Amino acid sequence: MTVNLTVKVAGIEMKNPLVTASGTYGFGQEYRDLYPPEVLGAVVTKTIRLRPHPGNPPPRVAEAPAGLINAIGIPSKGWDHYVREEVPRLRQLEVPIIQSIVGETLDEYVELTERLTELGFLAGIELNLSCPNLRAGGLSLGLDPDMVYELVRRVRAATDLPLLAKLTPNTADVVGLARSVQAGGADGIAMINTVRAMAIDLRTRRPVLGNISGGLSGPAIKPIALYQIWEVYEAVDIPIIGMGGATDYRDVLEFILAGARAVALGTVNFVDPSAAPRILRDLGRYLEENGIDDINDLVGAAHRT
Amino acid sequence: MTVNLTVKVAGIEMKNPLVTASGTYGFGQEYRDLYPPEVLGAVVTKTIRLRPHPGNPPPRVAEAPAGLINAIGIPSKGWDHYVREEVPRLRQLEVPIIQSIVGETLDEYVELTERLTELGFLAGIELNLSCPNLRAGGLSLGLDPDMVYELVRRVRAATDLPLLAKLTPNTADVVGLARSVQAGGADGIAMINTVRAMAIDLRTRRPVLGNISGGLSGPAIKPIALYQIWEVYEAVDIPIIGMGGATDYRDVLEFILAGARAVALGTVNFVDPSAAPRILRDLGRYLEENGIDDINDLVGAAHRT
Amino acid sequence: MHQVMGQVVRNRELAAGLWHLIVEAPEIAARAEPGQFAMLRVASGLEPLLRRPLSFYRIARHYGWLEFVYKVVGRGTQILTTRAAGDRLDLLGPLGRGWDLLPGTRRIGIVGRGIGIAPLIGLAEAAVRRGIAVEAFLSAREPQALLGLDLLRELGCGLYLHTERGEYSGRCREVTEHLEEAFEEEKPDQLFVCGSRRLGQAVLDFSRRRGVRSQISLEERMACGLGACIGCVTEIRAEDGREYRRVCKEGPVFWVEEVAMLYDR
Amino acid sequence: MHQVMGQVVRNRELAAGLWHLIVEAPEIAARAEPGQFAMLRVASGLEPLLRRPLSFYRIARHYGWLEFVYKVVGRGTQILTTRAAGDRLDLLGPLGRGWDLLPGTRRIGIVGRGIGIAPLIGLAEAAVRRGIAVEAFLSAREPQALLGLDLLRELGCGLYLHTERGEYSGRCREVTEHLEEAFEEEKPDQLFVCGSRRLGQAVLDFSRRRGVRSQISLEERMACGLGACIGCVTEIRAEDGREYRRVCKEGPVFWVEEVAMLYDR
Ligand SMILES: Cc1cc2nc3c(=O)[nH]c(=O)nc-3n(C[C@H](O)[C@H](O)[C@H](O)COP(=O)(O)OP(=O)(O)OC[C@H]3O[C@@H](n4cnc5c(N)ncnc54)[C@H](O)[C@@H]3O)c2cc1C
Ligand SMILES: Cc1cc2nc3c(=O)[nH]c(=O)nc-3n(C[C@H](O)[C@H](O)[C@H](O)COP(=O)(O)OP(=O)(O)OC[C@H]3O[C@@H](n4cnc5c(N)ncnc54)[C@H](O)[C@@H]3O)c2cc1C
Ligand SMILES: Cc1cc2nc3c(=O)[nH]c(=O)nc-3n(C[C@H](O)[C@H](O)[C@H](O)COP(=O)(O)O)c2cc1C
Ligand SMILES: Cc1cc2nc3c(=O)[nH]c(=O)nc-3n(C[C@H](O)[C@H](O)[C@H](O)COP(=O)(O)O)c2cc1C
Ligand code: FES
Ligand code: FES
Repeated sequence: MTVNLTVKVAGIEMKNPLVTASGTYGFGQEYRDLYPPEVLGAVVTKTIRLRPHPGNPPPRVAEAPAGLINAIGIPSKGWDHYVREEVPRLRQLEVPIIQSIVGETLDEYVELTERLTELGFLAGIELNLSCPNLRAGGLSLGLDPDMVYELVRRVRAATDLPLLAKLTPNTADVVGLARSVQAGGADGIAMINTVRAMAIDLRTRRPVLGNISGGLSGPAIKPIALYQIWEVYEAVDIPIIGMGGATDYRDVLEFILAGARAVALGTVNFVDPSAAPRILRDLGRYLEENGIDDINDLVGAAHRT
Repeated sequence: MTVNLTVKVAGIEMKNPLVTASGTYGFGQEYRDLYPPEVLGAVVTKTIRLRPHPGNPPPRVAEAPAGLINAIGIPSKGWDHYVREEVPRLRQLEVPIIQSIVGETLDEYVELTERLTELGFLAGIELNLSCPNLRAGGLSLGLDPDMVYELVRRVRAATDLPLLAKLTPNTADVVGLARSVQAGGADGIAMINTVRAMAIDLRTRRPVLGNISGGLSGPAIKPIALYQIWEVYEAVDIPIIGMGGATDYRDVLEFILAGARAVALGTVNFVDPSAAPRILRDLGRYLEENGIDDINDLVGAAHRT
Repeated sequence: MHQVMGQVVRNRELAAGLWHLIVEAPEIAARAEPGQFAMLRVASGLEPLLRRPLSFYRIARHYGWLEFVYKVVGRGTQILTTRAAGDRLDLLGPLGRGWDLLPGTRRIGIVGRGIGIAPLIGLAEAAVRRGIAVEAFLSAREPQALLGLDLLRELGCGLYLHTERGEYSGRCREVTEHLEEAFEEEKPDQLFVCGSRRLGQAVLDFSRRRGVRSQISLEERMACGLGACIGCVTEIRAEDGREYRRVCKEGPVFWVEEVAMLYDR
Repeated sequence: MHQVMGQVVRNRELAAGLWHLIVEAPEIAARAEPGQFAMLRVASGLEPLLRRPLSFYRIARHYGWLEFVYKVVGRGTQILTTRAAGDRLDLLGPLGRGWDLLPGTRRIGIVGRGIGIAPLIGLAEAAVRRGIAVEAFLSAREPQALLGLDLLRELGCGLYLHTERGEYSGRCREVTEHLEEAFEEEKPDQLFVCGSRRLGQAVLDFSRRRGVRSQISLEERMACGLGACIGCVTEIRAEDGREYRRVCKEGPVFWVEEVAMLYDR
């Protein structure tokens, strides 16, 4: 039996549903010694900014029970460096590239989108809406459904590329955000980003991270991710790239059953840098052994009794 | 050296900062074979309701990475059963008892509070504000700072007992909730409750829990709890009972350093039902070995450089 | 109820994926009754987090031993297979309510399938010790999975066996037929069942028809095992409608006619 | 860079809390250089989740062996002590940038404290193999913690030792004095330091004063170890102000004059 693993997410054809989670796979070069990025369904790169930014002071990472807390802070060497250093190597990759971006203002999101679209090689753009620095009133922009709608709408007008909106999970109303980005014209949703968290060092009696707080990722947040994906799947029609703690093919299938059309691997890349090909192999075997000839049949299947 | 472990939380004198997390310690009887409840600083009992309620259909619990997902649903046999069966045994305990309550309406909270106050034996009342069924507009009541303020204010008027408000963590603005309950007259804050989550069973391809979604507790949520406690400590003056995944004395100290004046043990009671006396012993030893003669000196110490 | 660090006396595979574990834990053994269970902590770290419930298979009180038979189904039981003689094992027990042998009972039937046979073996032993005659109706995938067979033979129990493969697969009959056959002339005083809902339903039907007081041992996902979390409930038919009861506290043994799910066909 | 399941050749305690681990991993050993490191997965489950970085202590290329010395400081290193000969160990390496022995270098000093001595030993071996003279300035709490001492003796290195307790505790002198004394007449071509910020500062001062090109190996908390997460940065003095560089990729070895924290007194 040949199993169909190809999926179409936000208009992007992927040869399988495994993609990378932004910020855990650099710009596609770091894991090349272990496996070619071409085995993946798509590569989602580290979020870039228009202007250089140093990121947060170290320590930037801390370990947690079944999890990782990071406060990297989206360092960026800015647009010129991106075009000069990363783009030529990204162009070499024979896999859909989705570039993640963040702006300090709405205009920056639009500007970056226009420039990226002009480069001509991207399969899609992912809007990182979890930037805590971009505020609308008292609220961080990514938390405000109206602002998020406005942002997506404006970016949408600036590009024909598939647009993914990456939502923050640190809200009581992720469904509201999802509806907003769909209304704004997003072609898909990426979720979940990291959950606000912190670690304290008993020895120093101080926060571990230079930034005090950070974002929790890894297996610890998987149940939270599954819940939010489940809810969003029920509320919108655009496809979801699910993530949050997947470490094996079972996790990937759970995300798919909950409603994800593709699944991003994040923290697991640090734990087992060969995770992607391993999971892919196991996934194929599972489908075969269970007589499922199209992975698309499983998308959201847990909603149907 | 004699170490001072006594703390005063919301006017309640506790001989040490270890208390139980509501819903994980029943009504103080279940662990008696292992240690007397009197070793604890206080006992927080399972949330009760005014009227009988069956709770959620099973399965009600699922395991998660370093965590537990529960969808118990606050079953209750109602007021009469409570007074007949639980109260006589609770009266026997020589330890401060804090009764947790939930209402279907604001009036029910007030009614329960009045009745509990009349019973005369309680050290305090904890308002469980995470009941997803009680809605104010589209929002669950516990998420709306204004409603929470109103609720606490009304309950405040109904009792002289110390009032603790137990906040939901499933919000972007836990600080807003904390400020509201302080303004409404709460004497202390209990946090965090469980984080919305779910589990999917790959075998059945269905949600594991009868209720579909539930709440995540245990070590997995510790970094989230520390973060929220840290933030709330900076924003309010009333004391915090911290909880969320503590399993050993180090965790307990981290909560205290983040700003908790007492720490509740929840899920760990299931993992190691003798956790309380073990942690208490380790805590005393740590303080001694580190020359700290009053645990109160550590409360919030991570905020001070 | 005690929480003790027991010492593993033996842990070995009986048949494919079926393990026999003996732990020395005198405090628990001294009070344990057939049908009760213990919560075992399989890992010392946080993964997996929760304890695992296992029924007592046999209780060797004079040795201070508890015996379990467990089926490897997931991570927890997998880790348990790595425990070797001499290792320490954190046990909580005895927990729950065991089987009730009623005063005056002289003849019983035990009805078990697969791993569900485990909690019935200690009962058979206790019954024979009291001079009660025991008929055993056991089924499993394969003959090796018929737990405690030799022991039941030694005890002189009547045996009605069925397996899907191998030795006892020929006479493929329903347990109901077996029950009818064995108790055609004289009904048993009590039946005890564990292993599947279908089996429970068969016993319920038989018991209602023939007026037998029967019990079933149930499983439900557990967090605490000691009644604190109200996580392990099953639906019970009570006077005033259905209500939830805790499998770990009011169970795992219930009277069959109480158990709501046996009525849901 | 390879990810391989190496086989533990030996894992034993050298001194209290200091362990020596040898792993057969020919693919990594073939390309490993002194000053580089590997990320070890200490548990197969999820606890602890992250790999642990350990520097190569020695690289025995012809055996295909990697040697590590690690100090038990927490959960991960504690678990590592339970690995025995024959066990499999998931290794990722070689990672990062190792020490640079510049062309023309004839005499070097290695300056290490405590576990920070570990990554200097492979360097000393490589240097001696190239005919470079090595002076070793080592300090530790106690004599047993002076790693690789016998080896350095065999290699004919000059030794300047200091311990807080025991044999070398008498002449309680700063490493600066040792450096001045040893290199009074002729400055070394390069110094290599690892083990504490204070030590790095001493080497920076000495190097600036005497015009020596010196390197330091840094530690920072790491998630990926291979440059993907940008989690392990340290501040570097670059042309246009300070900037962050990744310890796992641009380091762990840096030129001392670049390292911003050595200027923060
Ligand atoms: C009162 C009682 C007595 C039992 N006696 C025995 C026995 O004697 N022999 C035996 O082999 N098994 C017995 N079981 C079932 C046994 O507890 C499970 O097979 C075991 O917990 C599975 O753990 P795992 O980590 O291997 O599987 P996993 O699937 O990895 O477990 C995941 C989670 O689900 C729970 N779980 C999975 N299956 C069950 C189940 N059937 N019942 C309750 N919880 C479950 C686990 O506790 C765990 O929290 C009993 C269960 C109960 C409730
Ligand atoms: C490039 C590099 C090379 C190293 N080489 C050696 C060596 O050869 N021998 C040796 O004994 N140690 C070495 N270390 C330090 C070693 O990695 C830590 O001591 C070890 O990770 C602690 O793990 P743990 O679980 O025992 O401690 P825990 O305190 O439980 O670790 C908790 C977390 O903090 C991180 N962590 C704790 N201490 C450090 C540290 N000092 N540096 C980086 N991360 C840390 C751990 O990785 C883990 O994520 C090196 C570190 C780096 C960065
Ligand atoms: C070190 C690290 C850096 C990250 N950087 C980004 C980022 O730049 N942009 C972004 O959208 N998400 C970022 N994330 C979030 C991940 O893309 C992902 O949403 C999250 O980690 C949950 O998935 P996981 O549990 O599989 O890691 C980062 C996560 C980690 C751990
Ligand atoms: C099984 C279970 C039942 C709970 N029931 C209640 C409850 O009735 N009322 C309440 O306020 N919190 C309840 N909680 C939440 C706990 O009190 C606590 O806030 C949460 O579990 C986090 O702490 P922990 O990680 O230490 O368990 C329950 C938690 C669990 C695991
Ligand atoms: S498992 Fe907690 S009440 Fe039964
Ligand atoms: S540890 Fe990830 S970049 Fe260095």
